[in-house]
Amino acid sequence: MIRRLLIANRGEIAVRIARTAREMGIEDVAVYSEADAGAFHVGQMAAAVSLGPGGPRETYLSVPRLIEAARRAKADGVHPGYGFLSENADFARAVDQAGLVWVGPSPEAIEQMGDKVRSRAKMREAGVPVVPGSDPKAATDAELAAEAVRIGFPVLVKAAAGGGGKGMSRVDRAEDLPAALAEARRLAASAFGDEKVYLEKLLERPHHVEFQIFGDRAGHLIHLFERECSVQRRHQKIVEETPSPALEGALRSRMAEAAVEAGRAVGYVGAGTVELLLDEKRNFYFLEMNTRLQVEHPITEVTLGIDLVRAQLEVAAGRTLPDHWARLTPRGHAIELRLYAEDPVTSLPRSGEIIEYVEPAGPGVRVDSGVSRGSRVGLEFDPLLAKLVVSAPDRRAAIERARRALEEWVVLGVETNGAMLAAVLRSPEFLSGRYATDLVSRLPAADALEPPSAAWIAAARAFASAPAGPPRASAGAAAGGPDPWGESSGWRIGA
Amino acid sequence: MIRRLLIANRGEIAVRIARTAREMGIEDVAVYSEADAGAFHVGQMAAAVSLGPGGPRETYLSVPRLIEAARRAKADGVHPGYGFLSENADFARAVDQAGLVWVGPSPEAIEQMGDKVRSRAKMREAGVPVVPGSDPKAATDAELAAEAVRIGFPVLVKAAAGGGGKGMSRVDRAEDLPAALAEARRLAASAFGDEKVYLEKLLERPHHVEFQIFGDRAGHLIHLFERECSVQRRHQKIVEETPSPALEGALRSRMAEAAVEAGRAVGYVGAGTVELLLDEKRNFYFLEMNTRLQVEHPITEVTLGIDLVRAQLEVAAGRTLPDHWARLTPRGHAIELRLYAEDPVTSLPRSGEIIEYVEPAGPGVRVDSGVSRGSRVGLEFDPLLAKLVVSAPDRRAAIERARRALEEWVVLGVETNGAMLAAVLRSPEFLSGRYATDLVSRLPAADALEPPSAAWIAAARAFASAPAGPPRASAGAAAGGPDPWGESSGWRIGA
Amino acid sequence: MRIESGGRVRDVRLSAEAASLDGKRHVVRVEGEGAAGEVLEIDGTRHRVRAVRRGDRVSVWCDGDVFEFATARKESSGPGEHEDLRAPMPGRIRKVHVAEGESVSKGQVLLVLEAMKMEHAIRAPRDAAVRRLPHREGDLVEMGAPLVELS
Amino acid sequence: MRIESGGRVRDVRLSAEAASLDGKRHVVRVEGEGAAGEVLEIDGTRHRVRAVRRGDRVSVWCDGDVFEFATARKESSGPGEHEDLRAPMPGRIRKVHVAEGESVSKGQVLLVLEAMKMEHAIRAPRDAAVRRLPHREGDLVEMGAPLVELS
Repeated sequence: MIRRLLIANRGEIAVRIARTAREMGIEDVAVYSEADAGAFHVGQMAAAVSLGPGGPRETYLSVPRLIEAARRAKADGVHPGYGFLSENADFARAVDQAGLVWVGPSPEAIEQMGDKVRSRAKMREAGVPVVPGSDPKAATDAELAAEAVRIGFPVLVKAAAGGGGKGMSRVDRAEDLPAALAEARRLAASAFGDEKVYLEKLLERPHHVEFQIFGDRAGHLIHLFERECSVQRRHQKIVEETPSPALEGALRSRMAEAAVEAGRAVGYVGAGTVELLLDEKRNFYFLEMNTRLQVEHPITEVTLGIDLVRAQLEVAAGRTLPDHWARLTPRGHAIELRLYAEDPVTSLPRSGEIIEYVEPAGPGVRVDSGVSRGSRVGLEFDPLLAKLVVSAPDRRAAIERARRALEEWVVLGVETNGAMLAAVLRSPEFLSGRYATDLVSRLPAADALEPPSAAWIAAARAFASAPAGPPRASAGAAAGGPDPWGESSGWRIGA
Repeated sequence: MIRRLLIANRGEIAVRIARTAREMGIEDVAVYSEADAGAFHVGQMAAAVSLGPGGPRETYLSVPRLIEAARRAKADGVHPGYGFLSENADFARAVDQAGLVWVGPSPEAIEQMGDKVRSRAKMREAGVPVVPGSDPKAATDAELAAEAVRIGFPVLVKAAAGGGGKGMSRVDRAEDLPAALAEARRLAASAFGDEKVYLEKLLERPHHVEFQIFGDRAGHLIHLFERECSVQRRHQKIVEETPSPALEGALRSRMAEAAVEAGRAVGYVGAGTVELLLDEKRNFYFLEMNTRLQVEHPITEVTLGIDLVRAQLEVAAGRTLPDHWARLTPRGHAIELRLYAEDPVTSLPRSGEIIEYVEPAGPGVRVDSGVSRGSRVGLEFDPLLAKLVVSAPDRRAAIERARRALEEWVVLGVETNGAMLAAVLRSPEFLSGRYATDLVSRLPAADALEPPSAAWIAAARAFASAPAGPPRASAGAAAGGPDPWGESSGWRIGA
Repeated sequence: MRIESGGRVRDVRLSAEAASLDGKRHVVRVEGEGAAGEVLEIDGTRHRVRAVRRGDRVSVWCDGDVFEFATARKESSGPGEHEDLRAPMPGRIRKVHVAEGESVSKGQVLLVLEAMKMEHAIRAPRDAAVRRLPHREGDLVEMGAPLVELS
Repeated sequence: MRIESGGRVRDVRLSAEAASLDGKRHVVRVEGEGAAGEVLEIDGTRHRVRAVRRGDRVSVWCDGDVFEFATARKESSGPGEHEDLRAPMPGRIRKVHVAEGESVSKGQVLLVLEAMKMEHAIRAPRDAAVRRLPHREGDLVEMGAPLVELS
């Protein structure tokens, strides 16, 4: 078993991984860029190693610096979390070559699933349905134009090395294709250093359902049920739930089988997620596979009563999956809400310092957070602050619990998408369970709420108070750091 | 269903009940004594009614004031929580006579179980084994002395109206009995206004195991498995777990049946707890029944995936128990740790203001708290600050998780029993699962820990800082209120 | 005092047990400043609030919602007069949809900024007229650089 | 400066990158005062600490444990010299087990106070001599009243 684990990440996922490591008696080692020296995840861990100065590219995305950090910390294992280098085969190899345990799948599996064009081909071989798309060999404008006609418009132009919907665009008419291709190549090149693009049939109002799979070195490969991820905004998930209200028994089993097939096709070991699209005719298609821990993994943990990170660490150490995992059945219903630092109206990322922070608690509430009071939130990293995970005996109770908990959450100093999350929990479409990926786009346009009289009066009382302000204000002020308003006061877009 | 619920309590249980009420769309109404105006539970609820000036007797223990508060708040239901008037039949009647829904069992059931002598007789009739004890008619010193000889020493002198171990004493020799009886009568009179006492055979190193039972008006009465409550100090529980490591299948079923029998004997409706003693020969005896929600109810909730308070409110509204409750089976293992404000060495209650407070969080962690940063802790109320409830797939993982979470808990400004809780989680006896009610007494004597160099240096840095001190200090200082040190600086017993 | 939130400006005056909002009087009772923030009873209705001040800004949590306030100034840089829409992050101007002098309506996309591998539409916070457009398509802008000046 | 904790008194001196404890020098590096408290690296070992000061008292959370500190004074009321054991709450003296002048050992029960329907044993915090016993059995005492004065 790993003795000292370098957690090559930051924010909530670094903290979440560290918690399980400590429970297992594994020493947790944080890494941090100089700007992150005071970050929440650093203060949580037994040890911490600086990655030096610079932005993400020079620090959390630098293979040499991370390997060096692992050496300095005398770590014998590395957990990449999600994002950053978690799906980077070169990093996996470098960790292995440094004689450290890589907590993740083989570099080969990462590569095969990382290239969307290759993975689609692989899935087709394995008999897993994929969204109709352009021939892997089609590369030139002319070839892709021909393919577009064959597939039928509308089509999506996607980056082969892509993910997270970056550099994706919809094309409805042949004449718009050349421009879209040029644009997509440019974005793909800048985002992934690879301008290869391909076409996919655009499904109208699809469901986005993913299955958690898990494999060990002994050749066991199982699924751990689904997560419904259709509540998205700009192809970014904001609310996930399990079980999916869109699936019934037979369909669920067929999709689960396909997910396991997908994993088997690449001899998958460890925790992975197979993302599937479900169209209005209940046909499902392989979308992509994420070869790492998923942001929304906790809703699987609470409905099954397991710890996926513990299993990752055990499987990485060569152990086999617990026998009873093959017989797990979900209990109750779970929902995850992602809290982002963003402008409530424009949804643009916001920065600043969290001056007051109170987490929801009590029955059926779990919070995985990467921040606390005094945290500084910058624009150079993912704006995800924390995740609220609620569980209850049934879907309705889970939604009621999510509302209650969301209302308890106090975050002051940095604006968040809290109002949008509340709007989702109120939306009749969400309550009905019959919603698709266009749910958010159909919510009443977020508008700056007119503050109630109580808020105006509370604000006036705060202004009237000594400059230091009321207790919590002085706490924030005293917590020091650059005045967040300095950073953000200039742009009050939509304010 | 109740529309507005008056929660006739304070602290963590008031907050916990309010959370479920809000989830059910029931408006939560807090009550508070003037001294409690700024208390955590008050700020958590939609509405709040003052009980006026005075200590517990004039406020939270005043039936007229609570009924008046319910009227003023236009409440249509009352939840008593635990402690205070939760097992007071007169209060239950007054609530009923005021035309409000009483969330609890009938006054008759409360009375029958409230008088320990009557309840023992009742259980004997029902065929539930009770600890050998004195004849209900024995009252004089002479009669009780004769009974003591019949039962055999050592015996326990107990108050008939008692509970929580108050006014209980052990007698080993006949010559010590008269003094012990006099003392017990005096304490019983002052504590319960009833000097009636009785004798019970003292069981050496018993296990304290309780069963949650639940009944509805339709006559369903089920058990919801056990809670192991043997980790006690001064007859006060500090750590509870479920399942109990002391029970195996057959014994568990027999004890569960006895618990259900006990409830049936008094036609029990609502949530109740039957406390049983298990001796070293695996014989079990009825100890007492608590006719209300139990402090440690959350460990049952997390292993069964249910909400006991929701069920209380539904049953009070005349609904029947969910059918599947009869088929519930526990999943995994759960442990509750009770955090008290007390001197770590002498275990005497402590008062003060909480200047810094950070709760544990993450996988498998639930916190039910009655305090937050800025809370004032007085000596007039129960010193329970909050409860940490952890759940995990098995007992070992649950203990590891409890250790991890306990270490994350930051409470500054008021001393707590955190070190004792940590000692329990470290004790080989607890780890083995083979422990009885004498576990705590056998822990290495708590002694003021020698602070590590880091603590001395951190303290010096804080003293060297501006009087306002570091951020968190100023937060506490600014939060105002009487200087807690003023209250407690005088007595540094054991410091 | 004059306070601004979301482009709205109100005149708020505080007295011992009352407050006036743009002249309208409200009875205010402070139930308790305690562990879970402050409780304000306004015209008989109870509100749980937490307000934190940073210089000329105040953030308020009120019954589950969060609002941002600023002291409304008279100077030309103050809200209600005209305001700059600035770059939320360093990036490149991809498209400019409006011209100087053009009047725009609330929510209308004024220009598109490419940053952090994503494209961000900069929208009009309110009905207004475009006073100045300092940049043209393709320009690289620093964070905080004025993109559109509205009057 | 002289600091007291649990009856122990230490002389602590701070310099730029070091501290001395009763003369023993330790290299101190502050890794970061941040969201989750402060991280002190002392002689190469990392410690997570949170320290809050209230006047002449400091509470410190250090790697999961909590410690209380006070500034050690020279006056006769200071720890290390002699100390009063005071009533933690209002109550009645049930039993007095020692006499003035008697020397007691740490942990020994000095007297029993009945309060809150419970009996509390007041124990000696350290080896010491009983200097004064202001009360006798049966006396009612207020919270904070001196019960035993140790020298």
